[in-house]
Order: sequence, then C-alpha cells, then structure tokens
Amino acid sequence: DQAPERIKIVCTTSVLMDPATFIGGDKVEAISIADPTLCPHLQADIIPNRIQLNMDFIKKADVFMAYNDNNDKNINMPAVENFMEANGFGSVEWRTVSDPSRGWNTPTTAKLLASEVFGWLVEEDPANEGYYQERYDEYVESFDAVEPTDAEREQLNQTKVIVMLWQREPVEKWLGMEVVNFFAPEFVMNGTKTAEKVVDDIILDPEKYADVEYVIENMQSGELGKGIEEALLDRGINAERVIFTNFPRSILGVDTIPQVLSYNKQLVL
Amino acid sequence: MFGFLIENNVVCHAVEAMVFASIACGILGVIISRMSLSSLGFTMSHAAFAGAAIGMFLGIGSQMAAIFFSAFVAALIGPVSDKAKMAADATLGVLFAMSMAVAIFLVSYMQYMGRGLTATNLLFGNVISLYREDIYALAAVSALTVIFVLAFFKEISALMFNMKIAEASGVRVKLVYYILLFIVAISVSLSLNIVGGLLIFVLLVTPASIASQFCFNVRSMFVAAPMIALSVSALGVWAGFKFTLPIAPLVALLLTFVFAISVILSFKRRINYKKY
Amino acid sequence: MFGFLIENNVVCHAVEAMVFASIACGILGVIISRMSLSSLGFTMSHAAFAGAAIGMFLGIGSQMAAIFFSAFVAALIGPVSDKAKMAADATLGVLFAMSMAVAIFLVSYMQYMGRGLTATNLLFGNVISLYREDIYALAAVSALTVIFVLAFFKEISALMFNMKIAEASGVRVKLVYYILLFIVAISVSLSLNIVGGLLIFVLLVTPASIASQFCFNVRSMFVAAPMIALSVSALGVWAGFKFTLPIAPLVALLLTFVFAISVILSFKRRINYKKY
Amino acid sequence: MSIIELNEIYTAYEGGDKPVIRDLSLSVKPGEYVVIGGPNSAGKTTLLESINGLIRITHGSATVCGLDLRRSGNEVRRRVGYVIQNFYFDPFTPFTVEEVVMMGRYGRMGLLKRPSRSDFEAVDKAIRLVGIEELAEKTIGTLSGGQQQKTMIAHNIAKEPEVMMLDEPFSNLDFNAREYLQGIFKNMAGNGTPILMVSHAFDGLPETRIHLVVMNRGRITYDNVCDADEVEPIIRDECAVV
Amino acid sequence: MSIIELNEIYTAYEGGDKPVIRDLSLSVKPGEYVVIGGPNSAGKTTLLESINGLIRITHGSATVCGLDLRRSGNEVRRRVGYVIQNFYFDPFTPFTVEEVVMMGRYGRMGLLKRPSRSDFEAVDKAIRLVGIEELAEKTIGTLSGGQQQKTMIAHNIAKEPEVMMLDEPFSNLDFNAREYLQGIFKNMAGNGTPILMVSHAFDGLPETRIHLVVMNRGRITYDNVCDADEVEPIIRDECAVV
Ligand SMILES: Nc1ncnc2c1ncn2[C@@H]1O[C@H](COP(=O)(O)OP(=O)(O)OP(=O)(O)O)[C@@H](O)[C@H]1O
Ligand SMILES: Nc1ncnc2c1ncn2[C@@H]1O[C@H](COP(=O)(O)OP(=O)(O)OP(=O)(O)O)[C@@H](O)[C@H]1O
Ligand SMILES: [Mg+2]
Ligand SMILES: [Mg+2]
Ligand SMILES: [Zn+2]
Repeated sequence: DQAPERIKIVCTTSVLMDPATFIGGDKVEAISIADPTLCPHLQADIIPNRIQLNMDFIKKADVFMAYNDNNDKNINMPAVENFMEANGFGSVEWRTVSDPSRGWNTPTTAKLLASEVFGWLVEEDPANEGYYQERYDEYVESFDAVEPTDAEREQLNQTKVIVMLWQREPVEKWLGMEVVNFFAPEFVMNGTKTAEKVVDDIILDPEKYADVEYVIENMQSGELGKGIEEALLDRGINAERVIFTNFPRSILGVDTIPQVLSYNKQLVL
Repeated sequence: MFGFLIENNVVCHAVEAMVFASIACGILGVIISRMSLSSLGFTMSHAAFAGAAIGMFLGIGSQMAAIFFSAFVAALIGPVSDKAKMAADATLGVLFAMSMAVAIFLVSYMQYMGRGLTATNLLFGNVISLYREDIYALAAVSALTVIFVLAFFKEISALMFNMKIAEASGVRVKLVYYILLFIVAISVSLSLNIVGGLLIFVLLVTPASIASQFCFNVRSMFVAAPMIALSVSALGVWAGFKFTLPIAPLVALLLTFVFAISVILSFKRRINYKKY
Repeated sequence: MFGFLIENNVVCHAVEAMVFASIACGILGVIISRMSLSSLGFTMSHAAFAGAAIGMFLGIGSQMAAIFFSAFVAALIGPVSDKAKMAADATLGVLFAMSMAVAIFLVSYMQYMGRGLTATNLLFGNVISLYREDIYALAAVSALTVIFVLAFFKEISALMFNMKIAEASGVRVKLVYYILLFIVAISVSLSLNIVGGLLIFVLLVTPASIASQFCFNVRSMFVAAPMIALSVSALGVWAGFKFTLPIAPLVALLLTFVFAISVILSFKRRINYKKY
Repeated sequence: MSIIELNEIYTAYEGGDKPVIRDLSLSVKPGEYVVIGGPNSAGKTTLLESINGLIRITHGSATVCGLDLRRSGNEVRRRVGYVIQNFYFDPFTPFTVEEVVMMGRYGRMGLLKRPSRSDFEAVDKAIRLVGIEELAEKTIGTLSGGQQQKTMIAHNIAKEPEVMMLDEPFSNLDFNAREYLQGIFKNMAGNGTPILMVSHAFDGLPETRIHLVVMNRGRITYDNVCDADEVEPIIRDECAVV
Repeated sequence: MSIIELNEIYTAYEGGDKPVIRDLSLSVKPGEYVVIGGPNSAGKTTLLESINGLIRITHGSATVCGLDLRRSGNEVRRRVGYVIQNFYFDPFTPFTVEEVVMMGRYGRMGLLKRPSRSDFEAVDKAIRLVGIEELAEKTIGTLSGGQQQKTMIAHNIAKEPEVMMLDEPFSNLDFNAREYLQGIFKNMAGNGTPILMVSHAFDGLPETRIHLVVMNRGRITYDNVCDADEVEPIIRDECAVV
C-alpha cells in the first residue's frame, strides 16, 4: 500500500500496450481496449464492455495512447472519448504516433514506436526518466534478440516468397526475403494485385515462381492467398502458405511485439 | 431520474437507460414476436451501418445518413412485404442482405482507398457512455413508442389477431401495418444508437418470449414483457457493476436463463392429470 | 470441376463454390422462406463465434468448438420451439441473442483477465481464397443437403403445407421437423465456414423470394430458386473478376436488384381486367 | 332506396386468369332477408367480398350504404358486418372472446378512440345475445369450432352493422344455436338491417319472405322473392340444370 | 372384434384446467356407420383427435386398428383417415390439389419411399371419386371453401384408411356434393371401413343402420344403434334434456 501510485495508461490496442507496459515497468499499469481481429458487430459490442470492465481505471487514467490509424480514429478513440465526456470525467488528450502509416512489424519501426512511447512516459513522469531509459534500452535490445542470425539471414536471403501487401515491408526489408510477387484486396492498386491476377501471372510465367517457398498471408486481412498456394502446388512448386500476424495477443502465447516478430520469422525458417 | 438515488452518474445513467430501453423494447417485443419479426433488430442495425457507410462515401454526415437510410429501409418493409406477397420475415431477410452488401462494399472500397474504415462507433451506443441528453433522447423514444402503441392499440391488436378479420371490420389494415412496421423499426434503430446492439436484440425477443410462457392474453403480455425486461436488466446492471462483469452480455445471459427456466415451468405444455 | 474450362484456379474455385453454394442455399432457401426462418443464417454465424470464444476460453481448439457449439444451437431450435410453443423465428431470435452474449461475454472477460484472442476472422471463409479441398467439402455439404431434401421431400413438403394435416396423415412431424431444422442449420454453418457470411445470408433468402414471385408451386420453386441463384451468382463472379469488385457484396446487390425487378413484374398481384 | 346496388360488376382475383364474378347486378333493400345459394365455386364468397370491398371490382359500379364502393371501401367495411367462411385460430392466439367481439367495433370507433361505454354495452349485449357469456374470458384458440363460430357472429353483431353478410354462418353450430341465431337474424332484418346469407343448408330458414339469389359460374341465375320453403327446391332446380 | 376400443379414457389439453373427455368408453366394429352428435363444445372433435392420438389420453386404455394407441400413435394415424373441422390455407400456399391429395398417402408410404404407381392410382381414383379432376393442377389456396373441403376429403380417401373419421365434412358443400359424398361414405362402410362422422346436419344420412353416439360435456350420453331418420330426434331429445 505504501508503494507510489502507478501511472495509469489506456491504450487503444495491444500494439501500444506492449511497449507501454514494458518500458513503464513497475511504474505504470496499462490496458488496451480494442481487439484487432473480430467481426465488426461483435467489435462494436465488445468495446463498450471492455470500457465498462475497466471503468474505474479509465476514469482515473493519466495517459491515453493511440496509434491514430483509421481503426483508432473511427472506433477506439471515440469510444473512450465518449465514455469520458458523457460521464463528466473530462476530455481525453491523446498521445498519438507521429506517422500512423508507419508500421511496427519490423524491429526498426517497432523501435521507432518504442521511442515515441518512451518520450510520452518521460513527458508524463520526468522524475523517473532514468528508470524509463533503462527499460527502454532493454526493450530495444529485446528486438535485437529476434533479429535473424547470420545463418538464418543467409537462408532467408535465398527464400523466395509471395506476400500479402501489408506484410511486404518486414518480409523484404527486415527478413530480406526475395518477394517474387505480392497480393492485395480488390480496391488496392486498382485491382491489379488481387490473388486472381497473381495466379494469372503464375499461369503465364511459371518459371518466375519456380523457387517460391512461402505464400505469406496477413492475419488481419482475412484469407486471400489459398488459391496462390494451390496454383503453385499444381505446378509442382512446393510452396507453403503461412499466416503472419501484426498484433500481440492475436495468437496464444504471442504476447509482445518482439514475440510477434519472432513468431513471424519462425514461420519462414 | 434516479440521480437522487444513485450518486455515481455512470451507474445512474446506465440504470436509467436500461429502464427506458426495457420498457420500449419489452412492449415492441410482444408485437415483434407475434408477427414473426425477430430479425428486425438485426436488419435495422445493418441498415444503419449501411447508411453510415453511404454517408461517409458521399462525404455527408454519416450519422444523418444512417438515420435516413434506416428510415428508408424501415419504410420499405411494409410495402415490399405487401407487394411481394411475402411474410415480413422474408422481406427483412432480403433487406438485411442488401444493407449488409451495401455496407461491406462501401467499407472495403473506402478502406482500401485510404478513406477511413468503419463507422460502427457512430451507430452503436453504449449504456455506460451516456450523456444526460442521451437519456432524454432515449426517454423520448420510449415515451413515443409507448404512446404510439397506446394510441393505436386497437388497430395493432386487430392486426395481431387476424389481418383479414381486421380489414373486414373496417380497420385500415395496410396503412396501420405500414406505419406499425415503420415506427417499430425506427424506434429500434434510435434505441440501438443509444443503448447498443446486443441489448436491443435481446430485449426485443427474449422478454416477450418469456412472457408468452405464462400469459395467454396479449394485454397481460404487454404488461409482463416490459416488467420482466425491467427486473432482469436491473439485476444485470447491479450485478455488472458490483462484480465487474460486462453488463450487456450479462443481461442477455440472465434473460436467456430466465427464458430457459420459464419454458421448463410454463403452464402451456402442462397436462392436467386430474379426473374432474 | 471447371478446371478444364477455367485455368486460373482462384477464378475456377470461386465459380465452383458459387455453383455449389447456390444450389444448396437456393434449395434450403425455399424451405426457409416458407417456414419464416430467414434469421437462421445469422443465428448460425453468431453461434459459430460463440463456439470459437468458448473454445478459446477453455483453451481447446476454437475451430472445433465453433462446430460443436453450432451443432448444439442447431439441435436446440426444434425442441425449444416445440416446448416453448413458439414460432421458430422467435426461437432463432432468442438463440441468436444468447450466442452473441456468450461470445461477447467471453471475449470481453478474457481480455479483462489479460488473456488474448485468436483470429476469429479465420472462422469465415471467402470465395476468392479456397483450396480444392474446400471445394470438395462444399460439394459434399451441397450434395448432402440436396440428398437430404430429396430423401425427405415428402415429409418436408407435408410440413411446409400444414403441420397438423401432416401429423394426422401419419408423418412423424416432430422428428422430421427437428431433423430438418438441424440439417438446415448445420449445412448453413458448414457453408458459412467456406464461403463466408454475406453470400450465405443472401443466397438463403433472396433467390427463394425471387422464385416466389413467379412460382405458385413448391416444386417449381425448388427448381427456380437454385437456378436464379446460380445464374445471378455466375454473373456476379464474372463481373467481380472482370472489374475487380468484391464478389460477395456484388452478388448480393445483383440479387437484390433482380428481386426488385421481379416484384415489379410479378404475376402475383396482377389483376386481369378482361371480361371473359 | 337500395342499400346495396351492384351494376354489371366484374371481380377478378390478383393473379387469377379470368374474372370470377361476371356482369353481375344486384339490388338489396333495407330489411330484406337475402339468401345466396348455388353450387361450390359459384362465386358466392367472392360476391360478398366484392360488396364490402375486400376484393376490388374491376368493372361496373357499386354503391353500398350510399357510398361509392370504389372510393370508400373502408367506410363501407365499417358499416357492413361480414362473418367469414373459413378461419383458423391457433390454440395460442392471445385474445379473449371478449376482446375479439370488441374488435368488431374497432373500425367504426375510428382512429385514436378508445372503447367507450356504449362500445362495452354493445359487446356485452352481443355476447349475451349469442349466448357465450361463460366464454368471455377464454382465449379464442382454445374454443371448439362452434364456439369460435359463435364468437365471430357476436363480433359482427356487436358491430351493429347496416348490412349483415354471413358466409355459411351455421356450419359449425348445433341445432339449438342454429335455430336461435336464425331468429336473431330474422329480427335484425325485421329492424331494417338487410341480411345476406350464403348457405347450403336451408332447413331452419325463418318464416319471412326471402329474397333468393342463386349463383352459378360467377353469374346470377335466379333473383326473386320467394317463401322459405321454396328456397331449397328452387336452388336444387337451378343447380340441377347445369 | 372391434376396430376401435376405448376404455374409460380421459383427455386433457396442454394448458387446459380440466379434462375435456371424461370417463368415456366406446367400441366401434368394422363396417359401422357411426354418427357422433351433440351440442357445441361437447368434446366431439376432441374425441376424434383422441382416437388417432393427435391429443394424448391421460387415463384409460385405447386400442385402434389392433394397436395400442399410447404406444403406436403414429402408426394409428397412418391407418386412420381424419378430415379436420377447421382449416385455412392462405391464397399463396404453394401446393396443388393433386399434391395435397397425394399427401394423404405420405404417412403410409413410410420414410424414404417415393410415390409408386399404386399411390398415383389411388390419388387419381380419389380425385375422380370426389369429382375435382379439373382442379388437380390448381393451388389449394385459390379454391373456394367447398373445393378445399372436397380436396381434404379426397386427401383422406386416397389414404385408403382402415377407419374414416370426418369432422363436419359437409359444412361447405353444396347439395349435390353432400348427397354424392354421403353415398361414397356409405359404400366405404359397406366395404368394412367404419365411418365416424361428427355432424350437426342429418338430412342426407344414408339409409343404413346407424351407430349413434351423442356426447355432452365430455361424456357419452347415448350410444346405440338406430335408423337414419331417428338420428335427429334422438339428438334433439338428448340435447334438450341438458
Ligand atoms: N387447444 C385447446 N386447449 C384447451 N381447451 C380446448 C382446446 N381445444 C378445445 N378445448 C375445449 O374442449 C372442449 C371441447 O371442444 P371440442 O372442440 O372437442 O368440441 P366439439 O364437440 O367438437 O364442439 P363443436 O361442435 O363446436 O365443434 C371445449 O370446451 C373447448 O373449449
Ligand atoms: N385467392 C384466389 N385466387 C384466385 N382464384 C380464387 C381465389 N379465391 C377463389 N378463387 C376462385 O374463385 C371462384 C369462386 O370462389 P368462391 O370462393 O367465391 O366460391 P363460393 O361460391 O363461395 O364456393 P363455396 O360454396 O365452395 O364456398 C372459384 O373458382 C375459386 O377457384
Ligand atoms: Mg364460399
Ligand atoms: Mg368440433
Ligand atoms: Zn456479426
């Protein structure tokens, strides 16, 4: 009971909750309110319950963190704001990341995110800057541990893949795999990159895909790539479809961003 | 309303919202269950969703668009059922699929064009995030619903009894039926806006189903259904706050439980083995 | 099936999936619309969610749990309607609310307890991402559905005509009704798994409603509904790939459009002004 | 002056391939006791439903209670009683006999009006007249066929209609009820309310002059006044011809 | 040997407050023409539905067609014809007369069996017998009340039942149909199939010995053999007593 009050942090999703929890260490308590992987009806009914269950926490929260992407802007942030304002708990001042279009699914981008979170914590609680700095350094180091080893990197460099657009950056830039082609939903890039178009290309030029080993999906975009995998298999190309995720806690036991990255990496090793 | 009783305004507003929603939905539920309209809640929630998507797409207010499109769909239910000679249930199914298609189409289009994702937050309320004004709005919707049902009680019960006999007795069946479907749909979609989907869905069907286990008469159902809704949801709100459990699903599960018990205890299937 | 015609396997599987789904859902749709069960589709889809949530909560496979819970809910529809003396529509409403409550309760609670959530997205299929095995599974579900309907055609039509007269003629009404509801619900939930929600919802209600505008007889409906579903969805798949539009909402909108046209053209309301 | 005046009317069902009532004219005066006979599918039910506008006439003109039927169908239905031929109420229909009888007056009360004292009195009177006092609180779905039939008759008596149309009103009734109700309808006619009765059973007809209408294939083949005991022979005769 | 044997049975409706049939015993032999009369709400319909097990008896024992009713209700219903008293088919009921008549045989065909040649023949014969050939392709909801009644009778004749129960089968029928069908039922009885007819109109009864059962308040008050022309007086007498 003598322990000093912890800083209460409300995050929109687990993506912010993870660095906040880690860097804040025993000085903070953090919760997240939204889930990235549910059908919209349920989501709309779940968020209120999340808020209710954490009502006393949110009401007294010191910091509100949001990624400020479309999901946050349209669903998660208004839900919290509404709760606070309607009940007269004051208006919410969000800390939002500087570039919502930047991902967090490579160590580099994740570290950028971590540094923003670190900055917010220091801003909120300058007295403990040293502590946060220590934790921040440790967090950043945990990403180094998931970096591929030299042997792994060599193997990855020779791995050819077809990837879902939203996972292209980590696959290409971080893991260094060779992206032979990528796929995306209908409306992206004027529909030139749908699974169907990729399969057309496979039919046209199977040679190009001869050594493709993986078809990489993005869990949060739903199923898109089964047909590509099958087209490859039908042509004797032994590719395997794997599902990358973007969110901590979307898979049992994968609770932090480093674990997410490690999980994704292990899928293609 | 209960401000003098419950100091915590979150709890107070939640209780008030449940009271009003229970009364309105309980009463409408009796009509809905007799007329096989149980998918009304669902259809209206998706119509609102589609409307919001249209609003965002056209760059007009999605809240207004949601209300307009809901009203449009609500206004279609009666005439389409009538012209197509279909049960209202089938019409609701068709309109539901249409709304969902519009919503999904526009949402995925906008999402990938980088123009925002969904508008669900605008559409579904939340009993624990209510302004005093929301409570007033909900009270108004409830009051209008109750007034509507009372004002047209004759006509509504005649329709619930038998359309043909009602028409032969000189009730303006089509007109009242169209208005009835419209008003029910509109009240549902306005309450959805304030209280949220799950609570409305469950308050519309389950209390009336519970009441029908014990009441043989429509008048008693119109009294029993809101009272059941009210008492179970009051219990749910209390327990939800007391034990930090999610309110809406808790109320829904409690009502389902009461339904299960009442089906078991119902007089309806009881066979009397007495000999006199 | 169409592999020799359509080289692109994505397109080919989508076409095949639509063929099978159209046939099965078109046929079931006739039963569903006659029996006012149009909310079956979304009740089953939410039962699957609830099942997945239970699976996650208990730490068992969510896919299996989804199937089990769907089967459980499907098995409840008949007996609950019967014991509670309610229309199946009302039972579906109650079960829908219950499923949704279970799902939301568990998901919110798990999150509160700091336990994560796995990807429920993957519970629902998508016609543009199917393996050959998915097509076989869907073909099997369709075939079983068609076989079931053919095998029990007598009993099903007797139920669709008049329950009491069917019972008096010695048809085992309760048994067949329970089985019918169970099989319909199970086929729907297995197809949902493969083809996705929206397509199933729309294929279940709209083609049968279109057919009912032109057919006066149940046999012709059983033929017309799948044919309408088939031709419109073939058009939808073609247009979807051709113009790179999302297939499911496109098919849904096309069907809604055909429905609107057919209500306008329907013979059902036509009054003959001839004098002889 | 006639209270019902049909002039060369035609009636077709929605979706039907030819008109069911063809070139039919009929005039009914206050206080007449009209019996409408004829073989099955002659169009008797359709005629009654054309008179109160439940089915629209496609040609011809019709005036009922002084109102143009095509324009004021609903007003006509408020003033014309109509006991329908076939009904089925499921056992859980949540309405009591008393409520159902009151519903007979709903149309004439008008929108937004609640039942007044005179409405309750009319309902009470109808219930007593038909002799279903002890059923008043029972729900209609749990009654026997004859009890339901009596309830529907009470529903229409409570309406205090200007014309009473009855489509085989005695089909489920026992001797006593049948004879008793025939008397009531005779009284109604005597008080000026014309009765239009479709029936296939004529043993209990009241001893008044009867306006007999025989229909066949959508047309009237006989339309004249006769005595009660002539009704059956005339109809048999007319129907045998075809 | 009796084909129906009821022994002190009681029948109560689900949700009802007291038994509707009380301490009733009845025995019907092959070829008997049984007329069941009695005032409205006497329990006649309930008796028929107790005999084919549509409503469960709460006490007593019952054997129908040699089967224990409590155990083999469904088998009994396959063998017993039953024309119900009240039905309503909405105009868009998607079944033709021919299909509805065929449905009479669905129970006896058994699961998974499709209609065979003999089924089609029985249906044809029933349709011809009842005289509704020209309606065969029409949907049942668009027929007149009498035509629907005939269809339901054909449905049960096609069933070739071992017992034929009729609940006011003539209520919507014209003279010709009534007399003609009475003849058919008389023949059925003559061929050994007992007829159980609930009716309130006895003018066209066939000239055979009649097993008359009069019910009142759930009990049988008269159960004896009489001539056709005695039926009406006896029932009037029995009912006047109460
Ligand atoms: N579903 C039901 N639930 C409860 N009681 C019922 C039900 N159906 C009928 N009854 C009651 O059973 C009694 C007998 O009804 P039944 O229909 O057998 O009479 P009936 O002799 O056929 O009369 P009618 O000549 O009017 O057809 C009546 O008092 C009726 O109210
Ligand atoms: N909804 C409908 N649609 C099309 N035709 C119909 C409809 N209802 C009745 N008909 C047809 O109209 C004709 C007349 O029917 P109507 O019910 O008026 O006969 P009816 O004289 O009352 O016969 P009944 O004595 O059998 O009651 C019949 O040929 C019938 O098939
Ligand atoms: Mg008629
Ligand atoms: Mg009866
Ligand atoms: Zn959903």
